[in-house]
Amino acid sequence: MKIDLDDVANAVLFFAVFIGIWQLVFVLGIWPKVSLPSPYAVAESFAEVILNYTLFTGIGITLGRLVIGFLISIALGTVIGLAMIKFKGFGKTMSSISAGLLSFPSIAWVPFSILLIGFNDAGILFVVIMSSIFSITISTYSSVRNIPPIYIDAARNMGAKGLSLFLHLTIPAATPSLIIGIRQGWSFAWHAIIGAEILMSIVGLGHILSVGREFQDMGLVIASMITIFTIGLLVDRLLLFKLEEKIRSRWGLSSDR
Amino acid sequence: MKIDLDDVANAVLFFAVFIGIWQLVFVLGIWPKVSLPSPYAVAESFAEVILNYTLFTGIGITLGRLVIGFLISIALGTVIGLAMIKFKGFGKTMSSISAGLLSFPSIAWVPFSILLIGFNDAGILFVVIMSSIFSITISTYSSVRNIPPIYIDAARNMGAKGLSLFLHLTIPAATPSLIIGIRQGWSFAWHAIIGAEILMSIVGLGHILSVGREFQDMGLVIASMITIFTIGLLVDRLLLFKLEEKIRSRWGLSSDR
Amino acid sequence: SNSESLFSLNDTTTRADVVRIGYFPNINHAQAVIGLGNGDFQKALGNVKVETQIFNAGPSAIEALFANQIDVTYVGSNPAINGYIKSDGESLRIIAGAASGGAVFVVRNDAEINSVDDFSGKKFSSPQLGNTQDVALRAYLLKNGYKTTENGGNVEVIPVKNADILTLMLKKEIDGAWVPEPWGAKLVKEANSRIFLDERDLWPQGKFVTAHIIVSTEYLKNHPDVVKKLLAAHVDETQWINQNKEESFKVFNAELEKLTGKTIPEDELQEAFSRMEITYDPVKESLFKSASDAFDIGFLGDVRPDISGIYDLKLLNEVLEEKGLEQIP
Amino acid sequence: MLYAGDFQLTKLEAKNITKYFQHETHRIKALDGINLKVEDGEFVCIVGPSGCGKSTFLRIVSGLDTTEEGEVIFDGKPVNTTSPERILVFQEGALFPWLTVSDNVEFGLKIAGVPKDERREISSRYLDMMQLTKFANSYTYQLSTGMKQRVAIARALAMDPDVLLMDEPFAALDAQTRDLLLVEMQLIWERTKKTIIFVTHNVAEAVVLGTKVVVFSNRPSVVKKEIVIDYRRPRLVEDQNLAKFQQDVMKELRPEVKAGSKNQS
Amino acid sequence: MLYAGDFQLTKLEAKNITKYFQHETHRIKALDGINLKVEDGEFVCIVGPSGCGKSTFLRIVSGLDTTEEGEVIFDGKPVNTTSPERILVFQEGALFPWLTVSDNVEFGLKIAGVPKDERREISSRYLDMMQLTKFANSYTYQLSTGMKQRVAIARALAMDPDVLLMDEPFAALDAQTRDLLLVEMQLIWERTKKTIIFVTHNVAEAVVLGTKVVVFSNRPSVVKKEIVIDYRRPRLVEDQNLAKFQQDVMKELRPEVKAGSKNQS
Ligand SMILES: Nc1ncnc2c1ncn2[C@@H]1O[C@H](COP(=O)(O)OP(=O)(O)OP(=O)(O)O)[C@@H](O)[C@H]1O
Ligand SMILES: Nc1ncnc2c1ncn2[C@@H]1O[C@H](COP(=O)(O)OP(=O)(O)OP(=O)(O)O)[C@@H](O)[C@H]1O
Ligand SMILES: [Mg+2]
Ligand SMILES: [Mg+2]
Repeated sequence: MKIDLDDVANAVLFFAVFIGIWQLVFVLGIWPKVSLPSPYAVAESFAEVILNYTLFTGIGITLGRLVIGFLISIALGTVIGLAMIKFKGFGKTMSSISAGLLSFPSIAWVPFSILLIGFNDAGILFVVIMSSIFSITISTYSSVRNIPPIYIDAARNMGAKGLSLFLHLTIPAATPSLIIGIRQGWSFAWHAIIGAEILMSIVGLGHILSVGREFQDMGLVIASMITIFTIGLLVDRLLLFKLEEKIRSRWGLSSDR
Repeated sequence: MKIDLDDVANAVLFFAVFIGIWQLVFVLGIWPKVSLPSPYAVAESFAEVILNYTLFTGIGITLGRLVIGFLISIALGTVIGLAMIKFKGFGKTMSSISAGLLSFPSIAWVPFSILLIGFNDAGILFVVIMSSIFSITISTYSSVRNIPPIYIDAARNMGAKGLSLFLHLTIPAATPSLIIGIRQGWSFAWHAIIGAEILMSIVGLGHILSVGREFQDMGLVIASMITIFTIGLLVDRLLLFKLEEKIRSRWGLSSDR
Repeated sequence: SNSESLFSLNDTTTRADVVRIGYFPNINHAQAVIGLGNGDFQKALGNVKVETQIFNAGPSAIEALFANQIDVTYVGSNPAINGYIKSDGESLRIIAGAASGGAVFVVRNDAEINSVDDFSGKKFSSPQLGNTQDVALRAYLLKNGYKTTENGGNVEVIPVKNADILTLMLKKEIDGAWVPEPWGAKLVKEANSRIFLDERDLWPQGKFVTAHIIVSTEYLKNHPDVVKKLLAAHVDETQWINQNKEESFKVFNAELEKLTGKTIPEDELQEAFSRMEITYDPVKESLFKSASDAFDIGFLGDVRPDISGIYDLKLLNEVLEEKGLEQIP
Repeated sequence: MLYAGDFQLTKLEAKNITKYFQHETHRIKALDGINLKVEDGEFVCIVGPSGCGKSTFLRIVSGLDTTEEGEVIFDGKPVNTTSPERILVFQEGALFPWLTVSDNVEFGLKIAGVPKDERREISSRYLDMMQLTKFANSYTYQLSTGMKQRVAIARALAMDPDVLLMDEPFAALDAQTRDLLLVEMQLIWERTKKTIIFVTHNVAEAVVLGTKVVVFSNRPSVVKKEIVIDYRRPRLVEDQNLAKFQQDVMKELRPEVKAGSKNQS
Repeated sequence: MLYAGDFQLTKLEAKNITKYFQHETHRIKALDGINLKVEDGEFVCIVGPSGCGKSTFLRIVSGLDTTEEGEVIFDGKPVNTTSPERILVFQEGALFPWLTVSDNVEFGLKIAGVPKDERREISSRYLDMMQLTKFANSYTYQLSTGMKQRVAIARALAMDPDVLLMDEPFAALDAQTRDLLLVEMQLIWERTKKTIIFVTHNVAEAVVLGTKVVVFSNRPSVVKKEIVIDYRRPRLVEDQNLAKFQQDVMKELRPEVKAGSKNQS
């Protein structure tokens, strides 16, 4: 992988400034130090959860669930989104229903997950999927409907239909807009998994965060937030943003005008 | 307002089927009835919270906070998004930071809200804003960057710059894609407010939901979920979807090809 | 509400003319629910204005206390211990008890658990990792020679919200749960379960603290007079409840309804109160024992914490003395 | 097979095609009963005033648009969907921005399942013809308008369809490139005997290419006149003998624009 | 004001303009030092092979693109940004799909703060000239290509700029509409004495309109020749006396396309 020095410099700068301000606030004692511990105390919390393996186990487990749940969401969500385009009446109704269901916070899904599936990984997957699938559905639906009709005409004209139309036209033509949706869906999935892990007290990053809160250990809370932030940032930087930039440059959208 | 009979018919059909299946499941007794009450029991819970005014007070309060918080998010988020476009380095860094911060579930913001602001409406607004602003930021950034450069060229050519470029070009040209982002941001705001009202135990719909859970009143839980669903659906149907359809028809995207 | 605090940040100075009290709409905060609801406390505090804040979980209450959003709060024992330890003993003091007892170990009737010998391979729930009931459950298992699965044993402890325990019991995904009242009563009534153990049986005189009042040290130092008046009101309310059981249920439910729109069925309330006690006694020894159990289980870090300084009962004892009641050692 | 008994070998027939469009304040009648027979292997050029409905007509023939009245018969069967047998070169190019130039040209072949090597071979042949070999790996935003139009032509030719529907394909080309392609098109047509319907606003072009030139009237359009161009091939634009045909066509066209102007006031 | 002492009244001067574009596999040199002086009130037509860099040149003059080397001097000052004094009619129209036809025409006026009534009055005048009055409230997707191009012209004329930069504005128009507009453009130019740079691939058009015709060479482009068209106005396309000028231009152009073809191989 090519490392962009500018990127690294920017990131380092950002973190340096952030930690500087934090330390300053801490030293000034604006807030009680139990509520806002020093960067050093957070580093200690980090060291602790790294040394006793809970952090990396937590990251591993949570990411595993997240990726599986999210991939299922993308697959199912796309299929539903496309069905909504194919069947207009269904699309119209489903688009509103999706908007309604997307309003449910993950906490609303938890009781149903426990009831329908049980207290296990599958239950967490259920919550993750339900919390992110409608985001994918809605954005697939809108993105595909926003494809300029001339592209569809051109492809149909050349014999594309059904699956080939979908693969060779719909997907690439909708991609710039789909990426926006996928980014947001990814965040919905994050929220859901953290929420579910907290509510269902199942091992994972969310659990670490909630243990931190329960034991009044703000160092641990902040450490898990930093972890969540970093993963979110890295996934975006290394995957989604890269992808977006590549597509934008192909479409001629990346000029610096 | 024009009422679309097809819409109404679709919605009624959907609800009829939904309640039918629910009643059937209930009658079959697949799940314990404390966990999944009958439609009738839920209707009773509805009647109860309607008669003692908690429902409509809750809706009013929650929606009030939601709308204020969300409008602030849109305003701030758009400004940040545009600043990201104007200042490229900032944009690149901020786009990733936003992705990181968007991964924070609302529960992560609550301790900070309590610390920085307190147990009050302003604290809840803080959580709502922090949970939805980055969604707006990211989608503004992406949407604006996806505007075909030729439109920007044409507008600049005719003397548009700064604010006039923004108002007369950027906003309308990015709208089809911005709507997708706003829909999602709206849902993030919903999640956040319900989460915050639960965690901070402050009157509102989230509180009703959490009381339902605390008192093991699944009727109330389901009633509040239906309320959340319905509001989400109505806002989408009456505002966002309408707006989207109107714009799509202007852009010539609504043909039934 | 106090939205002016938005820009005031957290000035550490506290005001003498206001006391901000936190509590939960729970039966073991009954004094607060009743006294703050019907104005008894305000009356007792005279021209010191009482502001209230409802919480539904310990961490928020402690966070709010630390952030100087409240001065005093009713809270469970573990959040108080954790808060005390995390602030190096600086931020808070326990100034009185509020409730004792009110926790039961419930098992499913068809789980084939008849004695402590039948726990192998079973799954039990507690309401929250590391909370009072969770510690009690784990300590109890340990005492009877069981190790939990994460320690290589064959008994699983699943911390899960009270509301979900009922569903899990009904679905037979768990075999039992150590829960606070009124959940014990509710499980017995609705989940085909019975009480395997009343936690009171494990404690001397059947007393163990489940709720108490904590105050920020800052506030205690600056406004002992206000705190004392509050404690007097607390003691009065406690006595009134204990002397007027039937009526207090009604008042409690009325106040609960104001706060949440819900009431607890009279029979559940009755049964719950039969296994607990409203008191101003902090039952110090039970807290020390509970903290030491928690440490043994591994919850409180590597160094056995010293919580001997967590109590400040001077004002409570003054109040008790003035009222001619027995003081707490 | 259906037209086994049909001795006229009619490849395409438009029967009374009518088309309305709804605008904000009023309805536009674009086509008012177009009747046109195209024999197999014919090269039909259509001319007509701007906005009269030429593109609409081609879209209907391609199967992309539907009609309120009338129908298009293709090989004896009514057209009701698109088919790679009838390829349209869109007036606006309609290239795919996510594909390189050569991938754009190969798009239809890929859909048809032509193997990669063969596709590459075909696309490079046509890109060469269009003098775009150097740009095979460029993306469309990197091309000039005339270059895009040539890619669109290459893409259609690569499909090697039965019927080519071309909507002002040379409009953005300079005179010289256009002249080269006028020759090229005639060669392709003579070699493959494709049926071609070619819309243009350039009368000289129409007369050089067409076996007949069809003049559309002003909107609402009907076929005003069909003029057979009975002249040897290959024809060159410079050929003075074609001037007479041009004048015939112009004579029919001129009043249409007048009508258009009057229609306006 | 800066050019008070400048007796040549040079409105616009391109000095040694050079432009590269990066493509996937190689770099394209589009412009190789374009030098061009345009006097105030001149009507300059540019012709050149497809893809030689005409549009790029106009974009640079408009201030939308920048150059690696060289500069454009406008009214004595180097151009470094866009200005409503120099309005470009884009080859691809670049109409805004979210606005109606009349709102598109009024866009620049709105930006300039012209009051609503006045705007409406101006837009309806130019839409009338373009025979589009009936479509004032339509959206752009409801127009034919030629109609869109006319809206783009109306939009530029409505701005009433000092300098008009027109990139093949008549390419999608039928011959008759084009002839009308050729007359219209000459009238506007004579009346307002605007400076106009007009790119076209139609040599007849260039010769009818221009005070001089500039021939761009094949890419990398330089100005190959400037041919002054010294002939009375108004000129008509039919005028046989213009044929000589056309041949002069063609003579310069023809070898360029050959070079282009060779360049390919
Ligand atoms: N999608 C559409 N919606 C509404 N009206 C349309 C649509 N497409 C075409 N029209 C109208 O139909 C008429 C014919 O349009 P068409 O594009 O077929 O013209 P044309 O002959 O190809 O013109 P040109 O030579 O300018 O390309 C025009 O008046 C146009 O406004
Ligand atoms: N944005 C761009 N990125 C890369 N290359 C470009 C870009 N714009 C133009 N070019 C290249 O620059 C050259 C000149 O393009 P330009 O559009 O100026 O040609 P033109 O003379 O206007 O041609 P036409 O008559 O076909 O419109 C072409 O080779 C084209 O590939
Ligand atoms: Mg057309
Ligand atoms: Mg060009």
